[in-house]
Amino acid sequence: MKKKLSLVTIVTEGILKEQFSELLQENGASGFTITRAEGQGSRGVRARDWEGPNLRFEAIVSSAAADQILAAVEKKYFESYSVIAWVSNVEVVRGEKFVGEENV
Amino acid sequence: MKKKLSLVTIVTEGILKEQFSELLQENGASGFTITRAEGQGSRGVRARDWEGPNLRFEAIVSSAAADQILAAVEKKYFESYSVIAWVSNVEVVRGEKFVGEENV
Amino acid sequence: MKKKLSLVTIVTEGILKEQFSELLQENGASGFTITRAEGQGSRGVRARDWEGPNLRFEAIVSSAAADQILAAVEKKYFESYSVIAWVSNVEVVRGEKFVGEENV
Amino acid sequence: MELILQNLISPVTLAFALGMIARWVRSDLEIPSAVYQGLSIYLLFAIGLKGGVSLSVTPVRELIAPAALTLVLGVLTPLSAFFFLRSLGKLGRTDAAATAAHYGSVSVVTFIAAIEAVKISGMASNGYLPALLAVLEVPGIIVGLLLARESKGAGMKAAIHDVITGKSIFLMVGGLVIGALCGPEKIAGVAPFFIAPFKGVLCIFLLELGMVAAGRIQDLKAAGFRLILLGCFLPLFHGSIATVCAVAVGMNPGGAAVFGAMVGSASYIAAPAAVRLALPKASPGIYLTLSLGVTFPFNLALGIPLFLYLAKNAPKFLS
Amino acid sequence: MELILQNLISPVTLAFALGMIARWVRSDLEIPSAVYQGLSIYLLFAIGLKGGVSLSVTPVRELIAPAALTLVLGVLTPLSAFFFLRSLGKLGRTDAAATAAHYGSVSVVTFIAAIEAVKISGMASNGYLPALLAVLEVPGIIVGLLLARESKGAGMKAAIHDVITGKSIFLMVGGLVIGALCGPEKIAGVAPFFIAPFKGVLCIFLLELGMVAAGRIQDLKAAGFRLILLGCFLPLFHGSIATVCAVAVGMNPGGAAVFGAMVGSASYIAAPAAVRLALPKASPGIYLTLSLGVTFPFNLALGIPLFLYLAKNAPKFLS
Amino acid sequence: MELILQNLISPVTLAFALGMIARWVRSDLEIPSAVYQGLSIYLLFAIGLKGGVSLSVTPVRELIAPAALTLVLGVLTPLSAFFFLRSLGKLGRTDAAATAAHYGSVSVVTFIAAIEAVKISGMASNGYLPALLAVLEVPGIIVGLLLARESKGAGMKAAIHDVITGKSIFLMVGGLVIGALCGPEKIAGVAPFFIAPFKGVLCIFLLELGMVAAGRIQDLKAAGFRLILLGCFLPLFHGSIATVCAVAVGMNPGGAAVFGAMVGSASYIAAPAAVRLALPKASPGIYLTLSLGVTFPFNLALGIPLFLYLAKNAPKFLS
Ligand SMILES: Nc1ncnc2c1ncn2[C@@H]1O[C@H](COP(=O)(O)O)[C@@H](O)[C@H]1O
Ligand SMILES: Nc1ncnc2c1ncn2[C@@H]1O[C@H](COP(=O)(O)O)[C@@H](O)[C@H]1O
Ligand SMILES: Nc1ncnc2c1ncn2[C@@H]1O[C@H](COP(=O)(O)O)[C@@H](O)[C@H]1O
Ligand code: NA
Ligand code: NA
Ligand code: NA
Repeated sequence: MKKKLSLVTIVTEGILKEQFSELLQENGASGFTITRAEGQGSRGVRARDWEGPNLRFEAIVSSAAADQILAAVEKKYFESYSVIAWVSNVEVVRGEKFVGEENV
Repeated sequence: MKKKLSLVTIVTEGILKEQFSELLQENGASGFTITRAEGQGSRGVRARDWEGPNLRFEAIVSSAAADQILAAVEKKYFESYSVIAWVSNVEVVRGEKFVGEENV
Repeated sequence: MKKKLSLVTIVTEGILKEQFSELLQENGASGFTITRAEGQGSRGVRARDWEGPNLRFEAIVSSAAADQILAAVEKKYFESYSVIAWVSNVEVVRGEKFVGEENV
Repeated sequence: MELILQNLISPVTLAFALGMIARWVRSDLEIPSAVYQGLSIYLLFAIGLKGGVSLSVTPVRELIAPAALTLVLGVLTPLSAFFFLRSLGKLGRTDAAATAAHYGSVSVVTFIAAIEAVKISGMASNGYLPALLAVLEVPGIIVGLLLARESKGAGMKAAIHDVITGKSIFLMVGGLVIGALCGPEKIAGVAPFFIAPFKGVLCIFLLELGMVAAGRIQDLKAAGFRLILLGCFLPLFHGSIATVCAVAVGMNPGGAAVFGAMVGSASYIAAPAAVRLALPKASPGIYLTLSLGVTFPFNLALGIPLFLYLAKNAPKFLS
Repeated sequence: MELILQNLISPVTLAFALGMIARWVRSDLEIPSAVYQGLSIYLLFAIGLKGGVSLSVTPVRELIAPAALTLVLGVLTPLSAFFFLRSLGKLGRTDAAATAAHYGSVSVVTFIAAIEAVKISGMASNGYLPALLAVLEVPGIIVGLLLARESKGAGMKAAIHDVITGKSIFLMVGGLVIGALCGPEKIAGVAPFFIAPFKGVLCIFLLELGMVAAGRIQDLKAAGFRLILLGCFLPLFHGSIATVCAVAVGMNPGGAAVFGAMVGSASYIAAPAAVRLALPKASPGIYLTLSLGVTFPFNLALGIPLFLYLAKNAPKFLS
Repeated sequence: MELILQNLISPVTLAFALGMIARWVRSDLEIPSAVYQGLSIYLLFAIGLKGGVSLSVTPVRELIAPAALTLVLGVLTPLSAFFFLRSLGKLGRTDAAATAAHYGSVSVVTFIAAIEAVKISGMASNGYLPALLAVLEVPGIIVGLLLARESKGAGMKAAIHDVITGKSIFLMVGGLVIGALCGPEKIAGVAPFFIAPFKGVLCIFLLELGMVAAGRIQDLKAAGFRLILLGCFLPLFHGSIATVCAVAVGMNPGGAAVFGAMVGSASYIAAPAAVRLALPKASPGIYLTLSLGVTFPFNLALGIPLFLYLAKNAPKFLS
């Protein structure tokens, strides 16, 4: 059975790895996938320091959790850090894996 | 001309690279893109052994092929391996490249 | 406030990094994210030369810019280079960041 | 005691400890995965080369007995490990077989640490040991997979192909053949890259291994007390037998100690990959935790000095 | 003049220049980020090891005065930098504090370049300098963060934890402890990896740093003339004082010059990471541009020869 | 025959073979792309450094004739390759021009293998050869692009800029200049990194190249018999002429053989990148397969020993 869920993607500075991992888990993500990325944005190309390149987080979550994650990111990080985030609709099999038993 | 197709994304263990490459091609993908990823999921952070990190497969396929791929993944891998997979709707130009001549 | 925008994804040869960065910016992308990728497609597995692996560009843009980007890619690159591109619908917060002030 | 300390205070061992500390204090230290894979390729190929060179200068006759012993122990140790893991460890068939594959194979880093310990102790060793290492790597894994009796026919054949062409074995055997073909003079040209910096590279590798092992140690509780005990008993048991046998077939005391450490060690490079593919239902939480979280540090700290002690004194008992 | 040229024409400095040129001619040269991180790990750990070994052979008594001086200057230089950046530089509190953290800490590469320059000049140095480097790395950053008065209580504690367990400090201190525990004989085994190729590895690292710095230099205009001047004045001011003090507490002239370069330098590895986390509102366009785009090349080209000159002649003035 | 075997049984050549075998037995061995790029950077910069140092100790007068010869052959070989590829090879204009660019440029690894072969054979060589290598790298590519007559005006100018600032040429020339400026004494400090381990690093690089070449060899059938023959004929033809000319302008026999191998070789690092950008319609299945799948192994196995033989005996014919 396929189930409709949300895919949240966040691109942010490498230095925030720990913080975003926690943020995702605290806001309902059962897991996440990180890829290393490089980027260019409105702040210009950033000097690559030892913290390495940008990180691109992906998490499959319920649509409520997606809203919650976006809100948390907006509140805590948008002002001072390089962060962008977007949400799209996806379908998964084994939906119960991602949203916890209570709300499947 | 733009054409609506499906984007299948699969995140799995690095050791299964060969197997998933075959699985995708056998189930109708004309190609695929792999990025290295790291992840955290319900099984906890896995020890990184020499097999390297997770792999993130992406394939643009017809919606029928997408269903077929998900079914194959579910049948063969969900039980014993770390795998997650999702599908989303995308639009491409040059759709014939992805679905074979017969069913454009 | 969430805003609906387009996510353009392009996978292409590492050697074209500079050119695609410019193409995206010239066609209305306020920024982009690059991840290194490997791939297999209709031209067979390419020899990895020093230029490194494929690159996977992502840019959040207005739907008009998305069309423009796809058209530019199709015109200049599809014939001679390994390129694939697709578009999907996403929602972002802080939409003004991506589309310039004039057309929010 | 002196021996134990001597063994523990070395850059290689301390780098492993530093890696564990990095995890415990939650440092953001990370070895990029590409670098880690590069280091692995270097180490395996270099150890093969070294073994090959020493093969090229060892008379075949001298090799027969040690090689035969290696093969026999490579088949027996996974059987013995399987027996203990089933009976004392109360593991299911698949988990026991998967873990037995690890104890049947060998830990390259334990081997190198033993070589170093012998060097420091001043005992004589045997040049052909890296070749035995390559011999010991494979059979244990295959016996382990057979013990699981899960994958048969084509599945088993594919698994054996994967083990043999798997990058660890492939690189080590490839290096071995190249070393043997080229001999010492031609290898001299690449020695400043493959021989001299070897131990330093190993430090960085162990830094990473320490971080992984620290993660594993957190899983110890889940593994249970019985299994932890087995993770100490199996290396002792296999290693002591191997040391004594090695002395008996005429290896030098230092060489016998290294041989004991090899046989007593549990693989965490080649075996996990093979087992993950062939026995996906076996739990990495058991086999990786035992081999990397228990047996590896145990051998570094206690096993190696013990085998050294045994090798030194075995001749007396034997005669 | 002779000294300056001698200092500039070295593989390390020229590699930095080559990196800058790569950016200016728009070459597609790129050091993969995994390689860059691997090099950083190597360099920091190696410098720690070296310092540790020299510590293990230095009598404690000899160390007390230099270590105390280092601590004092590690606290004073960020205060002085803060003062000048606020008053002359007209920076806001946060930006000034962030930049002060950089000038309070130390640039490892400047340190190494100074060591080389001393070697070439034939002056006597002091073996324990890398240990002082480790001591100097941390306090400046903490004072800088305190000056910002932004994050208090838990925030400040977390920030200090992050600085100390941050990979730069962790690796250097880890290497230091391992080097000190092992001593020269045991480190000899890993010297062909950690000591001999060190300067060569540094060349590749500087190639990348040159590329980053070239990007920063384009930001100079935005930084403004006042700040550029400060980026030259601060190293001169701090470095000269430090050189003279070092001579006064009895360091060799070569050692004093290196010490001056250390204290005069601004961090661009450890400090930026800490500041980015703890003071996200401070602008990297200011602190990175000053430390990497102005002060680093200034020290390479002018600072180091000057401190050498000063160290050679200070004894006369002092007596 | 003896020479051929001597040449083939070396760690470097065998590593290439091992890479090919890895592909054939379908091993999962993979060199991470970041590591591969790191190795390339190292090798190109190191070879430049070496050349620069030897330049700094060679009187200019001695260089004029060899450099002029290099330039002339750098322009003539792509023309000759173009002619044969069009007439005998029956290639279209674009493919012929693209392939000619490869044969006009030079394969760094072939060059190094030739240097080694000369060393083993005990013949005298010339120190300035790496400088000639840098000279030979560029013109052939530019002539090749001009032959295609596809991109004109701005397009051509951009292509030439890309070739010259492309990372391969940039690193090699950068290393050359640094080596020449620093001279032997200052380079000695980085020699343990850039000189001593060079050949070992090359082994790992060739492991990867072997894997890529094995993939290319599968494309040979598609390339057709005529092209394969040309892939053997062109190096022979260009290389023999170059060897004889080199002897004629007074190079040592060993140096002349290396020069022949250089001129006879086909680029597979700098040229493919330039051609892919400037002539996207040319087929990599032709130019890469010929240069990496045919000409490179041909030179390793037969070309180099032949040029050695020729260089040894050319003086007789010439006089
Ligand atoms: N329009 C965009 N589309 C995709 N990624 C973007 C976009 N804008 C910014 N980014 C990514 O977000 C990072 C931070 O952006 P910024 O804060 O604008 O500098 C960049 O380095 C990019 O990786
Ligand atoms: N909710 C999720 N969203 C995105 N990726 C996930 C999620 N859960 C798991 N993953 C990825 O799938 C891998 C395997 O997950 P698991 O089998 O749950 O351990 C993880 O390492 C992650 O890369
Ligand atoms: N169906 C597909 N889905 C996802 N990625 C693809 C697909 N086909 C090709 N690609 C990617 O596009 C690159 C070029 O494809 P091609 O030009 O067909 O060789 C490949 O290396 C893949 O990374
Ligand atoms: Na074993
Ligand atoms: Na300072
Ligand atoms: Na050529």
